[in-house]
Amino acid sequence: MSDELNINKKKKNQIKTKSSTASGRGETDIDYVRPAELPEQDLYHGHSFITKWIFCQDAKVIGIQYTLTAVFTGVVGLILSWMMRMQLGFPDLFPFLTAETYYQMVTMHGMIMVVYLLTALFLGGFGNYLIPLMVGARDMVFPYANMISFWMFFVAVVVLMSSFFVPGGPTGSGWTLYPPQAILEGTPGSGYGILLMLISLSLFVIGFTMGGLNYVITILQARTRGMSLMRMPLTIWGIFTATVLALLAFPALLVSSIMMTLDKVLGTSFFMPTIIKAGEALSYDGGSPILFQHLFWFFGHPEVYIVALPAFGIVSDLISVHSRKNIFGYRMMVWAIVGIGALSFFVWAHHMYVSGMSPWFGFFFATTTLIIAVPTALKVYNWILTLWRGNIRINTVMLFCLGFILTFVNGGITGIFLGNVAVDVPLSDTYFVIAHFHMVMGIAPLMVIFGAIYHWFPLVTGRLLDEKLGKWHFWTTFLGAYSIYFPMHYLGFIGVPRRYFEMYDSPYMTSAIGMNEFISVAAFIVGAAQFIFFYNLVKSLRLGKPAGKNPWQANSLEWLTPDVPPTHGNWGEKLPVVHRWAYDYGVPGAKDDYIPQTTPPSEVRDAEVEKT
Amino acid sequence: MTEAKKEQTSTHKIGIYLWIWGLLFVLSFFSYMVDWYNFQGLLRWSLILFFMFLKAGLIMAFFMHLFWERYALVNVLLWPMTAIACFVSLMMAEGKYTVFSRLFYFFVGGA
Amino acid sequence: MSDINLDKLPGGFKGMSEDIGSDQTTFKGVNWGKAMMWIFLLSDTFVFSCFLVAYMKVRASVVEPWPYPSEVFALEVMGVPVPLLLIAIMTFVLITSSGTMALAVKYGYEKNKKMCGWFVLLTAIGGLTFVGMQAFEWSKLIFHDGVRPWGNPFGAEQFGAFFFMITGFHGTHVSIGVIFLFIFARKVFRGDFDTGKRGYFTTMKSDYVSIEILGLYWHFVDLVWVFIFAFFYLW
Amino acid sequence: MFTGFVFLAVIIGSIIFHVWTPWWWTDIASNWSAMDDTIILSFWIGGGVFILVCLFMVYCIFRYQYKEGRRSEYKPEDKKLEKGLTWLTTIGVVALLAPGLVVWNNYIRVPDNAIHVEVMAWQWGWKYRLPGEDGKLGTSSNRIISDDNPYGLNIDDPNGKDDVFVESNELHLLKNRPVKILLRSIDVLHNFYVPQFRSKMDAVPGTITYYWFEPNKNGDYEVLCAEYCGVAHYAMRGKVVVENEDSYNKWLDEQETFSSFTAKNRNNKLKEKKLVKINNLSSQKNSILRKQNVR
Ligand code: HEA
Ligand code: HEA
Ligand code: CUA
Ligand SMILES: [Cu+2]
Repeated sequence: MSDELNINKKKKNQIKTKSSTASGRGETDIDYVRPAELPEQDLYHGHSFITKWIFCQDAKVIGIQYTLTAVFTGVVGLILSWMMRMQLGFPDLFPFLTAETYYQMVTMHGMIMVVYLLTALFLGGFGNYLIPLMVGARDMVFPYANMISFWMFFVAVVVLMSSFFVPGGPTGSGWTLYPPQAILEGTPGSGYGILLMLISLSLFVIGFTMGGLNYVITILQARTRGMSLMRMPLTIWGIFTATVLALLAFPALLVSSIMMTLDKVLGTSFFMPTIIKAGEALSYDGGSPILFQHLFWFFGHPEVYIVALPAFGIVSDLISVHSRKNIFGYRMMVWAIVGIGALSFFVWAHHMYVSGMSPWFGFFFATTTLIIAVPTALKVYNWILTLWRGNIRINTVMLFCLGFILTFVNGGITGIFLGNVAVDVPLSDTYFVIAHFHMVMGIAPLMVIFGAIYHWFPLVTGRLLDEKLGKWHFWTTFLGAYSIYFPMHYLGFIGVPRRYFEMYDSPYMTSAIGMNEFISVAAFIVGAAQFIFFYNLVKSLRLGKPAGKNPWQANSLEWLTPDVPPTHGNWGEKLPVVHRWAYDYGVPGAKDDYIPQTTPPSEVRDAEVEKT
Repeated sequence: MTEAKKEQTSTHKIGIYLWIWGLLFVLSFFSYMVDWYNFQGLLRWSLILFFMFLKAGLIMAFFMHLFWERYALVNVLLWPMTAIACFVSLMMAEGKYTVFSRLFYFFVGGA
Repeated sequence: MSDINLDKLPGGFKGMSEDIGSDQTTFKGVNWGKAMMWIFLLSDTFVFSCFLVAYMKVRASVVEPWPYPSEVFALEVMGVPVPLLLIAIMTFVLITSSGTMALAVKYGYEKNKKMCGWFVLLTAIGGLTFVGMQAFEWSKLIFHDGVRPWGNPFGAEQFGAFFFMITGFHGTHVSIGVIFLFIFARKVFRGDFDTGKRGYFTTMKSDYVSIEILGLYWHFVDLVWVFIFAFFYLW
Repeated sequence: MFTGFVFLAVIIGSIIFHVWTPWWWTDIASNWSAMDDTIILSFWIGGGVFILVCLFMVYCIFRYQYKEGRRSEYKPEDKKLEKGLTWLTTIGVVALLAPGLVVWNNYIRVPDNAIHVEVMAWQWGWKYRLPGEDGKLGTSSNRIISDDNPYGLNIDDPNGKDDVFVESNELHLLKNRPVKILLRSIDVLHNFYVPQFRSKMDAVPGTITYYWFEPNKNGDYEVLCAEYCGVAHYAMRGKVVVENEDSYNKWLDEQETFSSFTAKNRNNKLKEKKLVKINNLSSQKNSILRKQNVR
């Protein structure tokens, strides 16, 4: 991957021969990078405290702002899940947990975790921090819009949280917000709660669009010299594709929010057919509840990949760095990410097999859904093939990666169960689904987030996190979470429906009381274990081992800034020039077992790099 | 982004804009005529869609300069439309299915 | 902006694969702001598509009769109802403004301050006319015909709801466009784009590319109207 | 080392849990054993892949742990291996999908001899309507539901006259006779789900949805609502009794039909009040049907 990007390059096979004999070529030619197409970026340097830290236009600061806000919502979501588990494991023990509050907690838990924690953290947090650094830009291309983006998100979070304090409380309609139920009495929070939720989501979408345009354009149009798309770290590919998905999928959410708001406020009948409430017909007529479901899942399914793809990308990089081996089948990985992204727009109705939509759709959507398994499977294979014949450092980061692989494969395969339309019929809307998506979305990407934080914390703060605490954190989280969700599948087999406040006395459901208690206890432990992590963060911030430059001996650009942690503008005097992909680990003939992306071929003459 | 050297973005003769402009008027007029003459059925739909796509194509290609843009941009913009096409066609099927079951099981005033 | 000479790059699909394989920029010779506007419009296309898809789905599934748009939107001219007359005029106005915008962009390329400014201003006025006629149409529907979002005298309830929502959303786009057109007309006449004055909020330097970017947005608004016209008024 | 062992333990533990689990599906009481079979098939294929992938990972952890000075292999790509794996996965996917689609095809095609049963869901409970002698259900409308006409039936529809009302949450079904469940809701989404029958479908207000099954084991079964429908969703239970002909007929005889119901309520001036409106409506319906064909 160290060929020159000569503008006049002709045929592919020619390049191959050229680069494999790189050592034999003239100096100037080897290190050739073409001239800069872009002038230096204009940066806005803040001068006061406010412009430096609050309304800051530096993507790195914005990334941290996003991360902190998202983690705050995550903690709220975690506490809500604790309360849910209290009720499910030990009903009657907590009289303040009524059915109303329970459903409000389920809803807020789901929405917060999916949208306000994972989406914001991966794209807003990691995206902002890493994109400019990894592609070699000084900042995002529109720093001002980027700053607005965060504040929109912040307002969205404030609006969301404020719904806890309005009369009627937050909405309890389930995170899928299905009408008619979501806006009718009989559902908690059907007054202000649902409105605030819809407003908050709309704000989120608008704010995200501003950020998302930044991420996309920065990646497409502001890469540094030598940084071709096929040399970008997979992290960037994952975030990029996810952002594109978000830009195209969020519109459906925005539109359905607007329409539902109108149904609620103006009494239009988009989603509302004739409804009899308390013996009286409401004024609605002729609307289509299933339309909402289509719109929601046209957003919702891409959404789950929006949280999965960045995780795929990041974990690829982490695995590669910590097993000191190039990522296996980079090209295939890129195509798989893009392919999964594209396909995800054609599978949405697999959430609706038993929704009463046209039954013929089942064939189409089952087929498209299972097709997604193929590119996803390739990614899994390539992760483990990267470990194979590697030189694996079993540190906290790697542990989280391994935990990710195991839980993701497990959850993905249960996804295949559900995608196969006939199998979904008995399992849909049971705890099997809950188990599926917690495995694949609740744990797997969280594992990546934790791994990524252990990995990049030294970059952000200049200090390493404590390994010992990290290992404790990993083992409790991984084993605990696995023992929450693995048994949960079997609840679904029994037939326990999801969103049940209480199991009552159905014989086959009461047989699971013991399991529910066990799950709850495990959930408390896992939740508590996160405080080890928070303690670790706070402690290491001040007392952690100084990391120095590039503590992991990584290749990608973010570690190669002149200052660590990087300062505003990232690159000091001159933008870096990239000569190779980010995965030249263990290259035969090279002195070190890693060759940073900026190293020109002339400096590693004897390395037998292959073009990939 | 500052010192823009605009020389390479070749400008186009004014004639082409005027042509397209005129064509758009004519096409709009035609699609208006579809309604005026009250064509029905398949003919109506093919005409409406034909004029619609033609107009949209002209605006995108010439007014928005897509015709002169490089394929990288053009393809990035057009491929996502397949998702929309899929969505539209499936929703039409769904709408038909709904109306069928409504008429079959309900009587009007119901639904 | 760039040192590369676009004419020397291969075109077509070959050029595409080379652009995508190249470093620095994927869209060669495309300004950041312009690339952003394109991607934004792509996203906005999905917004409008979702509105229209929802409309089609609901319209295809209501059993109440759907009001007949060419009659609902007819105007009386000397006692004779002419179907869709106002809509036809609105369409022509919007296309006209699109044409003037195209010319404004052309003169923007040529850094012809005066012509560019005038055409931007003309476009703004065209847009304003459109919004005005839309306001007239709305008030006619509301006050004269008694159409409401939650019901109407002609048939299916959703008629009014979708009408107000979709044209309202489109009208909002037009109005935003008009505001920006006026702002940019002022900027052009003031010579911001010749001197590279820095923007108030973003502190970025002004450039004639902005006119092109604004043009993209304006043409998009016109484009959406083509679809609304076909699906809402002609169906 | 330690890491490898723990991961190994997790894999083995999962298998053991699966094999010895006391929590498993309820005994099936309908014809959908094919669904169970596809689940089992999915377990074999999916479980196999899970075990293989994870075991390979554990192997790598053991075999390639960090050693100072060792170099990892440098091999960016192996086209052949990747191609092979792609094909293998594709085969696996097809093996899962094909039977699934066949079962689904059966699921959406209702046999001709199925009894039609309308399940009417409301917040929060169930009611049922059976066709009378004629085997046909009359058309209905939620708009005209009232105390006089609890199912909102079309009085002019002759098919509806002999419809049987079951105004309780208990439904009786004949053993070994397919039933087509027609789901109707008067307010929000619900889902008529009996775990032992394996099948389910949402009830959607504003339309009628359906599914079918053939109960094949006598007994009492609990109906669960499997689509979130508001605060009392979890308490929205019902009961299905599957029984033989004799007891079924006995139960059927105890139920009221639409005409007997209206007769009982004659003094409620149902006829006069509603008939007018309904006549208007049905003529409208014809015109719409015509219009639909035209445009
Ligand atoms: C990160 C999030 C995420 C991810 C990645 C996935 C991945 C997948 N999901 Fe999941 N899903 C959710 C989040 C996610 N899901 C959520 C949140 C819900 C519920 C929403 C709600 O209702 O509230 C849900 C619900 C859900 C349903 C609806 C269930 C129902 O409500 O009835 C279905 C049905 O098709 C489904 C399918 C799939 C499939 C086929 C995949 C595939 O992409 C998985 C592919 C991966 C693999 C297959 C594993 C690796 C492959 C191999 C090791 C190769 C070998 C495999 C074979 C040969 C089979 N999911
Ligand atoms: C990413 C998404 C995510 C995550 C992480 C979780 C985490 C958890 N979830 Fe949840 N859950 C959902 C998404 C998620 N959930 C969704 C979408 C629903 C559906 C809602 C609906 O039906 O409408 C749902 C529903 C749901 C139910 C079903 C309720 C019902 O149907 O009645 C249950 C029941 O046990 C449950 C439990 C838990 C538990 C015990 C945890 C956790 O306690 C697991 C352990 C916790 C962790 C592993 C760490 C948590 C992370 C943080 C605190 C942030 C950390 C900070 C940094 C990253 C720096 N969840
Ligand atoms: Cu009815 Cu849930
Ligand atoms: Cu999905």
